[in-house]
Amino acid sequence: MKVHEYQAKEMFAAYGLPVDKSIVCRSVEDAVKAYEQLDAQKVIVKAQVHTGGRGKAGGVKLADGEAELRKHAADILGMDIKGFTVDRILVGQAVHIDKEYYVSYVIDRSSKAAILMLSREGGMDIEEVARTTPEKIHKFVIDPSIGVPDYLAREAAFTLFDDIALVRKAAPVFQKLYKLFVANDASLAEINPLVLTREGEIMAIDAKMTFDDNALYRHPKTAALNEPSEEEKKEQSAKSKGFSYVHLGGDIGCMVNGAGLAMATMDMIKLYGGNPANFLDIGGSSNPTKVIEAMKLLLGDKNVKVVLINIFGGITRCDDVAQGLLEAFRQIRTEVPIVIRLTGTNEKEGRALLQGTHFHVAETMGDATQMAVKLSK
Amino acid sequence: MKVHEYQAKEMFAAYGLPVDKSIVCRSVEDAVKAYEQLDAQKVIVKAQVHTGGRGKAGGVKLADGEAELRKHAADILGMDIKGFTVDRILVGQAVHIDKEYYVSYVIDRSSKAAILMLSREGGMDIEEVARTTPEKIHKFVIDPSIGVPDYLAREAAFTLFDDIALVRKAAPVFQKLYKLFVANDASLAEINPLVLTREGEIMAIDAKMTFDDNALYRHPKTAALNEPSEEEKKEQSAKSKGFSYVHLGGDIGCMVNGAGLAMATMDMIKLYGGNPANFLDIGGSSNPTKVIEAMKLLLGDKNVKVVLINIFGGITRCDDVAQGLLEAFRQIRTEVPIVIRLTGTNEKEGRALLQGTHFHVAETMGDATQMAVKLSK
Amino acid sequence: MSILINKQSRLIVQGITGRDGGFHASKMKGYGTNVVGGTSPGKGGEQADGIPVFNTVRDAVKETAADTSVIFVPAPFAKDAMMEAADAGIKLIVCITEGVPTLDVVEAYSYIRRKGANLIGPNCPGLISPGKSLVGIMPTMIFSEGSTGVISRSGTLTYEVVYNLTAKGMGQSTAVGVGGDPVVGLYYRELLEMFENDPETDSIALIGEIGGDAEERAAEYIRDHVTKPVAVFIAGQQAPPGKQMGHAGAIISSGSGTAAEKIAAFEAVGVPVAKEPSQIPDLLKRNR
Amino acid sequence: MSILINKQSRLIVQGITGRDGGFHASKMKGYGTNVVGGTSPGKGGEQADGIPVFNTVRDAVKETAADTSVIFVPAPFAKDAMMEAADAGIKLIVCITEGVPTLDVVEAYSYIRRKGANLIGPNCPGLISPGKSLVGIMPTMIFSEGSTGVISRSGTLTYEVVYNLTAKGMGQSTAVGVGGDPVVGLYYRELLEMFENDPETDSIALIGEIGGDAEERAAEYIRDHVTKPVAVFIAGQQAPPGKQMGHAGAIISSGSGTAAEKIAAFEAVGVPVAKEPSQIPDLLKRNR
Repeated sequence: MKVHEYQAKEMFAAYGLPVDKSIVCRSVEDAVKAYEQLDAQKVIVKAQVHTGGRGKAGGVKLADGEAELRKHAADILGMDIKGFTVDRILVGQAVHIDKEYYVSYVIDRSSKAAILMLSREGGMDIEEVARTTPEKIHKFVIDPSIGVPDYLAREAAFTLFDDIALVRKAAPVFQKLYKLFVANDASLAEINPLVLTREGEIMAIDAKMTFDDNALYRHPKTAALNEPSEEEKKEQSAKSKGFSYVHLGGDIGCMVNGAGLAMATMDMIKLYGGNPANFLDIGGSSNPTKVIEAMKLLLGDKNVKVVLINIFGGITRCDDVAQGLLEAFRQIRTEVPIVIRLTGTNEKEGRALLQGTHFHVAETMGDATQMAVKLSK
Repeated sequence: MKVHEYQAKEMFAAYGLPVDKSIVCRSVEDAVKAYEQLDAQKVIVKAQVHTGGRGKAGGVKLADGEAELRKHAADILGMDIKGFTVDRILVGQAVHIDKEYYVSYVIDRSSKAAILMLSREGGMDIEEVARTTPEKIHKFVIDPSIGVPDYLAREAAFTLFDDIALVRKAAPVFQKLYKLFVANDASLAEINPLVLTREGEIMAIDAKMTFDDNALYRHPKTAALNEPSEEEKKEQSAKSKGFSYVHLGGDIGCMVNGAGLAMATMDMIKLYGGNPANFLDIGGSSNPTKVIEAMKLLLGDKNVKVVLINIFGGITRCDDVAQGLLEAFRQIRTEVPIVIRLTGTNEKEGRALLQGTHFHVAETMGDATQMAVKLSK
Repeated sequence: MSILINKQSRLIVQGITGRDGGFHASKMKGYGTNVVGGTSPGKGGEQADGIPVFNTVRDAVKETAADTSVIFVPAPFAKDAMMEAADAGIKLIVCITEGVPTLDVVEAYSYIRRKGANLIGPNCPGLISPGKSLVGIMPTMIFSEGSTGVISRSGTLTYEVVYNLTAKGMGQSTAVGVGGDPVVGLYYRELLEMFENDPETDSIALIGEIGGDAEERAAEYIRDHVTKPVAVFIAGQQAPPGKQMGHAGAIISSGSGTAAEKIAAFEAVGVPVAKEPSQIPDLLKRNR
Repeated sequence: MSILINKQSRLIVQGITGRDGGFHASKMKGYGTNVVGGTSPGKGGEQADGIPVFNTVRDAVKETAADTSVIFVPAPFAKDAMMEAADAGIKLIVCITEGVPTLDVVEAYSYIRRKGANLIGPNCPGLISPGKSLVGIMPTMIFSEGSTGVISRSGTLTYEVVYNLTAKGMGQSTAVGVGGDPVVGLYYRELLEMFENDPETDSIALIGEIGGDAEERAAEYIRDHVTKPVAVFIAGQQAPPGKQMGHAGAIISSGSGTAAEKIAAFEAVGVPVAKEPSQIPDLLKRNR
């Protein structure tokens, strides 16, 4: 789950991390009030959207004086950035930047731990830095049983600073950021850039945090900050029913049990020249109500011309699955052709039950996919 | 460093540990007010002193009604328990006890960690239980990197309770007590007894905590609770000068560099038929001001008939030590005979410097001790 | 032979009195797994389908000499269950539970390794050494004894591959579902090493998917250390970036973790990649 | 030979720019110890008595291949220094610092062991393998090369014993001051084992004092595992209960940890206990 920069900065501040003075605004009037409150000649106006690249899209502007502020605020509010409409801007005191650094904590799959990533190449696209000059990125694997002791924070700070005074200022920043990261079950806590100001202070002038969805149950305050997009809302509503759903845009609706098999199914549709409408994992069992809910979801997509149901009968046997499908489809009225592929435990019994119905029954994934692709043309 | 039961209970309460309702009182009037506040027919009155065995000494009484309370409060206040005068009592609601248990965290030298100790034999002298029925004490070594996870707290609780409902109540008590123990650098956190009330609740009705002196610098609030006895005051004042001093009561004052050697010196005095007046470790170097301060301390003890100075010259050479002693004794006027034993680096040069002075100079610890014992007779 | 589990494995089921734990305990026992006990705090002394229940894992280990544990407790308690198993001396911990917070896994994993134990999962179907032992929730009927090792991040996709293997007469030495979360225990590298060292395994099927770079590192490992034939299937070629495809770990982030990269990595080291799961048996046979 | 340190030991001094650190770094270097570096955050690149200074232990280890470290930082920073050394790969960590909070030692010790390193101290004089290496603050002039191992909880009392040994022509293989705190690193058991296994050590002097029961456990260990002659001195027979005798660990609590108990424990297993330190050499010779 993502939060906005201003929300991340509020968390930063709560953990004693140094951030620039800034105020979130929902209108030009708000922005003007914020400008007065900030009491600075130059301010920075930043679009608050759940996507990167807002700078390139014109969503970040420096304003010198109230008139410019009004203009930029008006321009940015309502702007569309990669499909997101800007409804909030962050107005912040412009900071005299001497140098920019990159700092983040992220979960590293390979070391199976959080890692601290640092670079003197701050303010840039860090993936780009990682690709072209990986030696400019320093990584520290954090042992969860000790966290970030003073010595480690100091070691990390020495990778960014040569001056011991700055090392002493930066080290606690890394410790506090780790605390924030862990205490809130973040999957990313990024400062890009962390700046050294002309006045010799260290400060986070941008802040990015994402959170582990599996841990939101223990962070209701963070969960309350969730602002799903239209597409995410659909996915989340599917999730609440026990499904994993992702819209893809093609015309062959898929209903599969298991995420890996669901991915393989959409890949095979493409392989055989079709276009999957979606990814849909209906999970372990396949009781009728679940099938009915899933079909509603698929048929809600008006592009869907055919539905491919691919079920591997494991613990739940194929004959039970077939019974469930028959029962479900007694309640669903649809003109859309249905291809069913049923394999696994008791597959023959299962397939026998489906004979003579309006379903197109297939034995292998290959057959099923080819049928579905043909029906979609 | 020790604190009183009522102070420990305040800490317990701050960490969410269940304690009985009680009020500390400094006078009979206070006690009567507390009685009204507690609003219970029966209350328990307990002397607050820095020593064990107050129950046997008559420092703990049950009062049924106000008259009895007045009587007990008056009796206990001012009472002498093992040399401690009672100036505070704790008045607490009497609890209906169903069963008593023992629970403590203590630093275990052998496992080099904190251990959780538990016993169904609560309310007794736990050392006695350990001696006679060690199998009735359960120990859990705490891994400092994970503390007391739920499963461990549950395991511990199962050693005391068979009923899962009580296990669920007790487990968090062990976790909170550990938190308190660690967060405050305790060396002991003891609940004896932890009781199961007739109402099925779990509650600490006594509380004992001692703290690591070396860590007091980071716990100013705890340090402020220090109430040294007269003897401890003397020891602490010595400590502030860089000495370790313990009064022993004999007539041969000792001044030694190093704790082990100081202990060996007092043991040898006894071995040769004398009586050491004290343990005094003056630490590494022996500059004149330190010697002067140490002599003041020794001569402040009017029993001291002779002073034995035992110095092993290590990093600081014996000739330097001798110079220091000579300089110091130019400023000290005393009739008390001084035996000096000086060994180690440059010992010959050192001893040569002391020849012809009023000091009794010895070469070995044995000689020096015999001289001192003889002079004390 | 097999890796990790066999006839000698002594299994306890943590959360045996729960719905899933109870159901699968019986299934495993029915398959012939040596299920020696289960745990459920407060139910110590009871029996579940003839299996003795203990209050704590320590009690269970003391009484049964268990060395393997499978965890069915709800996600908020999974970390504690994993650590309890490790602390009690269990050497292989298999966590089936889905939805465990990542930092819980990070903490538990660190502790488990420190105790010298291994973790499989969480969010995994477990593992099976056909004809010997099942530790998990895999449908046993599709498996057959044999000498192909199977490693997979997915559940039903594993079954699909195994189904095809069995149909072609290629039984399995051991099949391991490593789990679909970003952070899980044993992974490609360690399991490839075990299969390489297992004399009864003669070929390895590796089933990957989008997210992370474990497949790329597996390819390197195979190049340097694996002599037995390996065939691969990678799911998620059509997955859009930034979307979780069912598994918490199946996500393309910042343009990395794509199926195309993974496929290229295997092909670069000469490991054949199947276009559909049904090709795996032939690819393995051709290389054997 | 010797235990723990020798001519090959590569030492760094943590806190080398402090008063004590600098003083003893020079002393150790002067004795012939292979002092390869020191640390002091912010002073990296400087020199201290010709010894290169680094910002971090990791830097120092990378540049000098140090394997041993001695710590002179103030008590509030000792835990961090010990853990830094362990994390950087130092294998023997000697902490001289006095007054370190016990729970800091507990935490650091647990981490150090996890990293496969050993700790000596804190609150100790360090150790010396005469003629080879000094890691600590012991006065070198009283030591001589030889084959008696010395283990002690005390500083000057060790010197007293060593002085007597040297005077009687009994040099030392290695002398270790384990430290006077309740919780410290290597102790009697581990060091007895090392001396027993060291071919150049032919006898062992063990100096104990009141507090704890390590001497009692050492006695048991000697009975079961030590074949070389051991002589013992125990300080604190006159110590009153409940009082700390200088060392934080030298305290008789609840009637246990007395000198009498310890002496009895050694005598019960036939290990001679000296009445005064000067008897140690004769007791060892008699048993040799």
